Amino acid sequence: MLDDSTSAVMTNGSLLDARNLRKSFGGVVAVDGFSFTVKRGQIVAIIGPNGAGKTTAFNLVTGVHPLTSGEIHFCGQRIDGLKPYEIAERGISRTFQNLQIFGNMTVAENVMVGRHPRSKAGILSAALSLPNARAEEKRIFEVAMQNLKVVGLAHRAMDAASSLPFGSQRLLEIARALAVEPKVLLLDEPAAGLAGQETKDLAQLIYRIRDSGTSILLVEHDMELVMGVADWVFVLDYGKLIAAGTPSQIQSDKKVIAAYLGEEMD
Amino acid sequence: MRNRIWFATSLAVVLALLILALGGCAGAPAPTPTPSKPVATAAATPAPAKASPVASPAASSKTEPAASKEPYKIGALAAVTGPGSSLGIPERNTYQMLEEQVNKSGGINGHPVQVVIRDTESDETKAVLATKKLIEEDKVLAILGPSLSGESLAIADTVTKAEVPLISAAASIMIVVNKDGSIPKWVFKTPQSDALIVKTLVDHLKTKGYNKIGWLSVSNAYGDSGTTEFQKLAPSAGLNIVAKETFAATDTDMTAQLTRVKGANPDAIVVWSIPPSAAIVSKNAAQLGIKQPVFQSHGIGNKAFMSVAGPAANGVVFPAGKLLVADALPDSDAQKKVLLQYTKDYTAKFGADTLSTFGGHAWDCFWVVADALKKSGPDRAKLRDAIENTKDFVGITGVFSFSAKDHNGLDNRAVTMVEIKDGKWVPAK
Amino acid sequence: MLEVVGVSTYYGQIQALKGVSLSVNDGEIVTLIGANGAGKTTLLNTICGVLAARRGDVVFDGQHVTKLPAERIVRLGISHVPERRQVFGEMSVKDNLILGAYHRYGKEKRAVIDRDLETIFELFPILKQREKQAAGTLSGGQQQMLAVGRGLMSRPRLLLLDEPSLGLAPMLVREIIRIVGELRDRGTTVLLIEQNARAALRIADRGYLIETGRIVLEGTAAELIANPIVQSAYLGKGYHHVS
Amino acid sequence: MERNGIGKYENYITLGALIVVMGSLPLLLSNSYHLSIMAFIGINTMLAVGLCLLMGYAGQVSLGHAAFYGIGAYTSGILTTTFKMNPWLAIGVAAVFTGVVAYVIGVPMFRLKGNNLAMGTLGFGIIVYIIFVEMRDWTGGPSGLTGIPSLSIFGFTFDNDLKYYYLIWAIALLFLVLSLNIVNSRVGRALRSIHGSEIAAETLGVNTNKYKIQILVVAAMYASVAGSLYAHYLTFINPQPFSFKLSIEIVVMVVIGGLSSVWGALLGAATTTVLSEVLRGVIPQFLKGATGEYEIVVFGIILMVVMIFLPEGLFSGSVRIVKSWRREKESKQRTVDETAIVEPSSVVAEGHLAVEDK
Amino acid sequence: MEFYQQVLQYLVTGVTLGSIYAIIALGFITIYNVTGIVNFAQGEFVMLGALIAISLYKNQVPIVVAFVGSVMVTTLIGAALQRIAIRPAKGASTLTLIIITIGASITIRGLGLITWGPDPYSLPAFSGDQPIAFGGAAIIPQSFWVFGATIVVLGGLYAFFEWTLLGKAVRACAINVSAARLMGISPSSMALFSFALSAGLGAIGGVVMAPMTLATYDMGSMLALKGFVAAIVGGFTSTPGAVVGGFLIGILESMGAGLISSGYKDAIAFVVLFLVLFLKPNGLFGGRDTGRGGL
Repeated sequence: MLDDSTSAVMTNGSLLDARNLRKSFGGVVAVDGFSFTVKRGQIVAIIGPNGAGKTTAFNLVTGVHPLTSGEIHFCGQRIDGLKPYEIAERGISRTFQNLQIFGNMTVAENVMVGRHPRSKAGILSAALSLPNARAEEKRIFEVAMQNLKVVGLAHRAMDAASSLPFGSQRLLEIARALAVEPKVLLLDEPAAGLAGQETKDLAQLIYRIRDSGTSILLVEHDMELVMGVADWVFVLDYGKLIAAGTPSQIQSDKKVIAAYLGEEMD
Repeated sequence: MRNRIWFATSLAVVLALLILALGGCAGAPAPTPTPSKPVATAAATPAPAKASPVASPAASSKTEPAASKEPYKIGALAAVTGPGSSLGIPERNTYQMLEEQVNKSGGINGHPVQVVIRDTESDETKAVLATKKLIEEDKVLAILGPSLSGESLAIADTVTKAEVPLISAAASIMIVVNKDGSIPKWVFKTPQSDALIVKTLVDHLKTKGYNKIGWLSVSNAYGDSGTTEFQKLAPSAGLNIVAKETFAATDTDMTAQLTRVKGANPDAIVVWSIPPSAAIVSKNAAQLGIKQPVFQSHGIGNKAFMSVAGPAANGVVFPAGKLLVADALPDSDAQKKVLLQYTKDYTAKFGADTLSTFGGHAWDCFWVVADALKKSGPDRAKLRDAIENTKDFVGITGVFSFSAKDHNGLDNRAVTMVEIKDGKWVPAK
Repeated sequence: MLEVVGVSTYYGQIQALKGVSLSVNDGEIVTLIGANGAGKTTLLNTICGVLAARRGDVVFDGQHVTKLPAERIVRLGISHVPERRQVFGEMSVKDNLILGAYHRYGKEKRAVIDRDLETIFELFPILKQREKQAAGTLSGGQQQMLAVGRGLMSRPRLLLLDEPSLGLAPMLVREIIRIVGELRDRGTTVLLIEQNARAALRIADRGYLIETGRIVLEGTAAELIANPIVQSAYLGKGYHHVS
Repeated sequence: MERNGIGKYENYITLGALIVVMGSLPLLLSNSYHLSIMAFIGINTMLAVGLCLLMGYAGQVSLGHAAFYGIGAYTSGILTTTFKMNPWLAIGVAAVFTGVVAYVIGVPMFRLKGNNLAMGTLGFGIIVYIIFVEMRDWTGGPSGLTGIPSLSIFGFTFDNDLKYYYLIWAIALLFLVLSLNIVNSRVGRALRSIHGSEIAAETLGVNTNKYKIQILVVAAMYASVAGSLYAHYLTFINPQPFSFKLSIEIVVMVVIGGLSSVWGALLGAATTTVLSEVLRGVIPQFLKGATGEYEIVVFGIILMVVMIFLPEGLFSGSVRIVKSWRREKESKQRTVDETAIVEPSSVVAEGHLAVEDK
Repeated sequence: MEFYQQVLQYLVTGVTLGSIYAIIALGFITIYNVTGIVNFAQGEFVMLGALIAISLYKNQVPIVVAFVGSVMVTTLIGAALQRIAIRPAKGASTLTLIIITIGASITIRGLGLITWGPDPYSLPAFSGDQPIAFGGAAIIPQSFWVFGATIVVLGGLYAFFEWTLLGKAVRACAINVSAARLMGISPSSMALFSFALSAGLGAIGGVVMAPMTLATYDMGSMLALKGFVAAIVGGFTSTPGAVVGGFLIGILESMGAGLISSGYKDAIAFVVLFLVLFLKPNGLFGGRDTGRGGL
């Protein structure tokens, strides 16, 4: 699935191209005319204070919420209006800020769910446990284990997912999303709640994922991580884009500092 | 891995224990089996199905000190709970009362009688299980009841295969006449069939000159059977059904149906149901200012109808057995003595306003069997033959004369028209 | 006044607080700062009894309140203004305030409570104007004021404030912070959580920096605001050269 | 690999043990009363296993499951009496027909969620019941449908309880196996993911609506076969057994057994069926002359007590108890504190974070 | 009888029926809002209300006293149910709690059968049986009592929730439990109170309907079913919604029975309700998270 993307990528090289995203809930505008692009091989971050609309933007891209207006293009095709599972099938997968681990499954099974769009055994062949379904099941398991190895959780594969510590659950979500073989992986605050060393490992993991050919869109509060890994940063405040640029450009942007640390009071 | 196997086996053991618990509880008098000795408990379960219909000496209890001989065990099914409970409870009461009476007076041929009563919960599946329990574990000679037509039809196959006589206390004619017109060998019933009752009603309506009939029935087997019979008989009597409505047994207001019936402008209204819905219809009719006479079915044959319908009950006419108007019967009536005696016994034991025709059906079921047992002795096949040969048996519902062609054994003398007047049942004019 | 000793709190198996200790003295504003997910809210929830500490002790005015449920702790004089305001959106502004004094009815004179209500309205005149309006229809800033007002209605001796400036426009942040200062001047002790560290430290007497469930720094407000670690905790290392 | 700590091996072992137990049980229980209790447990198991897939795995409530049971029973009954169809063929036709009905109502129904879905399914059950009552020409109305033939194959007639016992349990165990296969497959994971987090499932490429409908169809077909067997076993049906009351009873079976496992459905079906029969035998021994009224009171109390003390159901409840007991034993052997192993190095994100961060 | 008169009669009947359903629906949402439990024993509260009042009345207690006494006793039973059966089930899922209420309903119904037997009972109408003509339709005085009771209950609930501190506390608990706790409101007490209130509401409904609909030990199941549906149609959280839902079902049922087919009346009502749900998936008044909870 990764190979055919090359041809589909538009001339400007952008894989994911969101234009003028707007989303209002009732009267509240959560995302207001936000445009951004993710190019192949890039790590892009969206930052902003709490409530700035970052997660909403993720929900729009993944089809969890319908757009109020705007367009989303992916590999040259419009994907806004598609169902979340259709978007996942096209190659966008994500993690969640508040973890959405399937607590009723083992660690391995969680990742195996991620293989869903890349496998096809139906309910009948499953019920009858037909040879092709069993063979596929075996492959699904193998790929899942590989993905678990990538995040370093292979040793916990058979444990109940709910028994994992919090940080590992974050990694599990990443492994699960990777199992989809996404062209773009959306990480929603992957470092929230991670300890120092874990965050460093996470940065390494993000690089590895990028190097394997998956672009990354990141929402994160941990600035050290963002500034360290991101190629490009978009800053949202009150649903609006207030700045965009390389990490160093962003770090010296007065507007950004004000948005974060609060304005100088005098 | 060992733990897993251990777990799986323990699960299987638990399952097996559950099943054995069932066997133990059901079969042995001990309330609960000893879990540690499941096999022993299972062994205590009575012998397999093909046992002789004669009550086996080993299995029977020794609880009747009064009589010297082995008790005759008779099974009884009643819808004590569930929607049929207004039928099942007076039936259950009657069985309990009769068992006591008979045993006090020396039993049948010197044998005490034991009536094993099981609740069917007004549920067909439960009725089948209860029937099998009566046959297999209690080894009853015959089964009385159940209360409802559906239950009776559901267990018909079971009693036929097991060759146990069944005397149903339910109304539907389908219980004793198969689809192809043949008569089920082992199944009898005591309540008047709807055909009989409807015939009496139709005749009455015709005599009174009511031609246009508004018909309301409850949408269950009782109402349905009445409707079918009425539709069959009405045309030949020149009656015209101008409106036909149904309601659910649990409905709390029938004004809409009555309004439609009223709109059709009938000469008389017939309601085929049991209380409380039957009473609600009468009340609603009064409230809507419906002037036409309201006829009801024999389903309202207990005081509950009168007490809840209040003034609206006044003037309601319905076909029923003679039990309700026993007082007013001429002394020449063959049933009068029996009816008065039952009324006296039942109300003395269970209270003044508790009498109902359903208990009467149970009385008939019990005595038809008891009577036949006197002749046949404890043998299911002989008992069946004796029941089929019962002639001119004076019961509560009527005078029974069974035959190979008629397993209900009643004729239209068993039905009379009753009117409710000032809280009393009187023969209708 | 408040003494938190070695408190550890878990969500299921996940440990959110790892032996946190802090203290708040009478009449102080103490602020707790730290990045998202560091455990600030968990700590407040543990103090006020919404969460139960698995280890450690919370002592308020010499009384151990560790095991008490939230509804009992309020009665002792700790009032918690929770994050995201959590006003009762379908109820009127006034009803929200009245509920703030829920446990006082029956114990105190009606007039006293009514007077407190007037005091709140003096403090937040906008709430007086919107008295009958449903709380959910207020703007974010007004809701925040309502939440604070509601918290004050229980006449707390210690007020726990969880991110009162969250999602508010800068002008409103200033207003809220000003009010917190005013509260202290009126004699209420405050434990404040703020993302807006500069604003918080400006009015606070002392502060604690919390990181991944542990207190990593404590000091007076002035000390903290000058400490580069505080900045890096928010915007990442290599950031502190910008001022 | 099942979520409640009992895995594939346990499944196979339990299944094997069950087959042996069920196969040899008639040696102990040759009495036809016991056999027919077992037969009804088998029928209830088919109902409960189907509903368990829908409720426990896909997390979708149904308060109208009795309707599918009834559709199966009536389709079989009508085809074999009115149209004289071969009963086996009729069972198949009924199952397919019920599946189609389930599909047709599933498509709009699963647009509803939570209580609305509960009401939708409840309404469906009631409408189907009304159809059984009102379409008298087909169904015989409330009086019911008599003369449904017993099953027979190659001259071998299922004419006694023992034969039905084996037939019903063969099919019930088949359904159990099929269900276990589904549960431990790609499709089963998809279903469980819906229950775990519908939103996460969708973003991982699971067409949640499709699977909800598929599993409804499977559950409906199970129920249909159960209904057909019921009809041919009793040779008589009327609308009464297919009412709202049964729908609730099936839900009770599933919950009391434990929602989280197919085995729980079996256990729940067995427990509720056996319990009401056992009470029938036991109660009169404590209360002379007591009949039905007291039985249902005690049944209700037992139901409450079980749910209060084993809120996750008999199956998961006992698994938990066994496990904690085992863990206790192990921890006595090892001095290592278990919490040390799972000592998390992280902190949970604060408070209750909505997916929406607006 | 003219057609429009018939329709008017159906409407009158529908409103009366709807009033009954509405009171029961109010009982449902009272518990649901606070605890998230769909209380399947709600119908049994109605039964207890009616039958206890009847028993008192039969023992020469004046009807007003019987009414009040019955409501009080039923309220206590509701509270006892919460304390005995719901509160001990700590940490149980909502579904488990719902099954407990099913067990409670079976138990209470069985006790009802033991106490009162299977026969129906009646109360005399509060103000006579003489129907009042209304544009060709007949209205019985008890209808006004039922309708009036619904309005009074609705008004009473409104006043209670709007104007009393306890009412506000209950609402606060329904809106946001954890914030309510921070106000010093104990969710457990509120749950107890909601069961008691709900039982009381059911009892009021039971007593006022008894003269019309009669009372039997098993009257609860059907009424609970209709009341449950009414509550859902109204959004399951909204007080006026429950009342409107009740009226809607009552009128649909009566119109369906009168104008189309009495056998299919419930089916007709359900089909219309489906359409309502598909068009307004949150119910008529369901603003807040109807999808949550119970089932």
